[in-house]
Amino acid sequence: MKSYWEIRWHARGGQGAWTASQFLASAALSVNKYFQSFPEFGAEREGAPIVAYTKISDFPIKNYSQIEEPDAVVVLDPTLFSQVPFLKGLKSDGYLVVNYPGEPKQLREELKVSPGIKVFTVDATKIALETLKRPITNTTMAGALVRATKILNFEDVVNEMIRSFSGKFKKEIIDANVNAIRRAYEEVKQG
Amino acid sequence: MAFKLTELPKKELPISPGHRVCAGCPEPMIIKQAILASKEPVVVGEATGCFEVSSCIFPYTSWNVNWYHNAFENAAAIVSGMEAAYKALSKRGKITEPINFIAFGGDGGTYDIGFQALSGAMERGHRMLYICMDNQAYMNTGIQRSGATPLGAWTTTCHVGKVRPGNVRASLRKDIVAIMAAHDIAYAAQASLSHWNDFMRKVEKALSYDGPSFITVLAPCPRGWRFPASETVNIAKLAVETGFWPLYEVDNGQWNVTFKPRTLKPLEDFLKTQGRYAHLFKSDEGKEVIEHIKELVQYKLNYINHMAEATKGCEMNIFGRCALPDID
Amino acid sequence: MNKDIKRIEVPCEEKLVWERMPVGNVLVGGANSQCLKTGTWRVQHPTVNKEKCTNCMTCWLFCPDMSIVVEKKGDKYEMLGFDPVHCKGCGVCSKVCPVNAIEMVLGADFENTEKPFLR
Amino acid sequence: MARKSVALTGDYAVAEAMRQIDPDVVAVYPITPQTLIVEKFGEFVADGIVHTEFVPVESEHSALSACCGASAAGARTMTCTSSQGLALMHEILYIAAGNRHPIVMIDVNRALSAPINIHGDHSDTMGSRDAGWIHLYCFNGQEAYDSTIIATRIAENSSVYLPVLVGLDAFNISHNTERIELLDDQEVKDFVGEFNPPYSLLDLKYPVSVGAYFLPDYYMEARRNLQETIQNSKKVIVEIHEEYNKKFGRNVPAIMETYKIEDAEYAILAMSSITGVAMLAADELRAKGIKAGVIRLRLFRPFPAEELYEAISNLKGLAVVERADAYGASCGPLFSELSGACANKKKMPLMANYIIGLGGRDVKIKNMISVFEDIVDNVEKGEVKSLRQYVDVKG
Repeated sequence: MKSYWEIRWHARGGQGAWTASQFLASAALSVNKYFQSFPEFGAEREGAPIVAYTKISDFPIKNYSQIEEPDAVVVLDPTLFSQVPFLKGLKSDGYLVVNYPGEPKQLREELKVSPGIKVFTVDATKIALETLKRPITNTTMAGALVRATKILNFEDVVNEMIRSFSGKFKKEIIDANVNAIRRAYEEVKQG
Repeated sequence: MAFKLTELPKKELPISPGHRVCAGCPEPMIIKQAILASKEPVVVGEATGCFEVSSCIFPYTSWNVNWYHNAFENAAAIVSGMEAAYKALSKRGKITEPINFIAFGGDGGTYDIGFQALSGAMERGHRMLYICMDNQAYMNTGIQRSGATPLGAWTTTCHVGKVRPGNVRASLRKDIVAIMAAHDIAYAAQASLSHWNDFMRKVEKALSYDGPSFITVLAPCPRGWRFPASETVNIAKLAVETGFWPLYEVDNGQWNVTFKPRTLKPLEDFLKTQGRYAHLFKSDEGKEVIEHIKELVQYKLNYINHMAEATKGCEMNIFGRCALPDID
Repeated sequence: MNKDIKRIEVPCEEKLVWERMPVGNVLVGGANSQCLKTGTWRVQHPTVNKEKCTNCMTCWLFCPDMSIVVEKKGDKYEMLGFDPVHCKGCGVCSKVCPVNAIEMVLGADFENTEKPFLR
Repeated sequence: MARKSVALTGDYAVAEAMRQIDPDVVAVYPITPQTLIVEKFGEFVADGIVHTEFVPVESEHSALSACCGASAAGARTMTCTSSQGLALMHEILYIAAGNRHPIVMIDVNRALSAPINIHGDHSDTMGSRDAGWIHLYCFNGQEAYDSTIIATRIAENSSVYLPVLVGLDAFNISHNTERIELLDDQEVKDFVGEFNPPYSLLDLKYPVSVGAYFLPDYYMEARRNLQETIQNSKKVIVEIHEEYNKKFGRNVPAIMETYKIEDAEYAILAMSSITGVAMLAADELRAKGIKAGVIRLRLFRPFPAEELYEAISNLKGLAVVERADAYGASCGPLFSELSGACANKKKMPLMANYIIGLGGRDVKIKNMISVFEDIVDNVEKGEVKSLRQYVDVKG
């Protein structure tokens, strides 16, 4: 089991990539791990392609630089395909987790992903629309990432979601989010 | 309330002799009148300027009240901080006495370099009175032009030369009272040290509001305006009597003329007392400038009268108060 | 200068060495500048005709050097003259006096450090 | 004792410390990347969680001016800024120190214009290094939190009474969510205690005149006194760190943190968050048999000359790596400082200066490895090829 993970998130400004990154960080906190979560330090505004980073570790993290060679890449928005080189730097045995309605094989061919990289897909937009009634895929994709990488225990992540949402949101909303992340966790496909 | 002059010596003077401003300087007169008008103890913040450097030269001070100087352009900001400290320490029960906060600045520290800090402090609603000692130029550094220097006056940066008749500008001077009033503060006024009762009443009124207030006071400078030291008060008086320096206030949105001379004296009576205007009397061009100054003076008088008329009944006791309940 | 008010006299002559500079260079205890004899700036000095003087306190209010000596007599204040140590001789008092009781006289009269300038 | 850990950005960690300190007055002006502090603290104010008088001023110049006024009035006062904001405060920085206002200021270290840039480096605080403020530089969000509390105690110590600046790196720390261990509110309250000001404008019994004009007859005495005061503050700074660490089981270095320096032949001297990758680089060099170490300087003012000399005197080569440059100077500010401090010392390592990470240029392990390799190469050749070099610059 890896003791140190570097994850890169791709989305558009306003889609909540940093929020997902921070959510994952607080889930790591709940199981006593160390972490960093930060946005790419640019001047992007809503709608522009953005990047966020998460580092999760069993020991204190000394490295405060940005992530060049992530262990995992998560893509929140399939419309970014043509615009963002999100495979850049991904480790040759890394994980690619994409919000994508098709099969992983299809994606692998479409993007010419090198064979060592493990590809995962989930139709997060569909799940989000069905559960949250909005195409917000950030926490949903966090569920898919956890399934793909086993970086954290999924039930710990769900518990952290319930804990951090309690008091801020109504029960229906919390339930819908838990449902979304659970479905993503279950429906993710590897290939 | 009118102040009774014969009873004023009961109060301790805020400043003591031994300070080193020029003979006949108006600034100690203004400070004396202002602080004597306060019922409550006063804490002073002062901008860098003539009286600031002359009243406290280490290891001597002429101040009997708590006095703070920090820099040139931030008198309003430092007093904001003092007032915030007062509020915070009152909330914690560490201070119980009432205190009035007065900031003093020259026209440079008010109209020009301290303008932003002043605007911010007025807009935020601190309970403070800002008094501008308006001698219409940078006197401390040697009589250079400021935003308050009136049209046609000589200074060491607007000399009288072959092609320039002293200070050239688009207006008579920056209308600082109107600008301050436009912050919708409870009280803004123009005063003259010669009309001490009017000035002291204005200070008293300003301090009665639970918010920011502003008064600019004409401070005729013997050195900078070129007149004998003994004439300081008389020249201030002439400025009022010729309409050059009308006395008025903007009290809760209502403009009031607080002193109206029965008949205005000719403006020349004021101008000719001072060397800074001497060149205007020596040429036809100069006389044209005088005529223009007269028009501008008349315009401002009309403007104030119109504002007084237009805002009649507008007086709203709504400005300057903080709507927030105390949170403890 | 109001004689009723107690002043804190700070020793002016003591030379401060750098080790003994006060925290923040703060001067404590109110005015101590009285020991600075600004009267030496004078080239003329005021005199008052007490027969004319009405003790109206106008000179007291305007004097920029706090050099009008007043004293409480009963429930009224009386103008006693001028403070020869600090009066810079500007002459403002002579101009503001509503009854023309004050006149400026050439000469500094430095020797006089005790008596107020009475006519 | 198990304490509460939370996930907070560096800025939020500072805001939490400020909430626990509950200062009397906070006067601030927003500037990226300090804004998260202001916003978070503004929430505490809006919810009445703090007693603070929050003065949202119209400029940084007024922010520090209002802080001076508040501090002179006897209030515990804090502010925070960054970059251009600190530059705009420049004039008042000297006054705050000269008047001995124990203000605590958090500066999120950001580059200076021009060209405009909102990202991290140390040009802002290095440009204000001689104003008479105590400077503490933080490694991460945890240290930013701890330092905010420690700085309050240092500033208000009766033999110090000086303003303290706490620097944390823009974005890498300010916007980085990390695991932060918070103290209990009561622990912080007890640790900082009540503020006992050196004087107060609100004390009507003892009138004070603050901000006197100094002629040449006393100006030097005043400045000489300030120098002595800040130099002597080092002892108090160390004591307060020791007290904090002992009380709360922390390990915040007062002066510097050293990493594998005991037997090191080569070292990098740097400040703040970039020292982490230097440590990781040292590990890689040690794996290759090169005895590498790292010194992270935390206390920049007063400059700990003796302690630094002690740490470097047995090295063969020292790379001084800085996120700031000094234009027209022969080397960066830390390098010139260290050289000046070690003038006349007999046993000095070969030293070279490396400018790195300006304007947020990411500092990576490989950059630090190249620095180590360069200093090793210099020592082996017995000469420094170029005193100041730029790391990872296109060219």
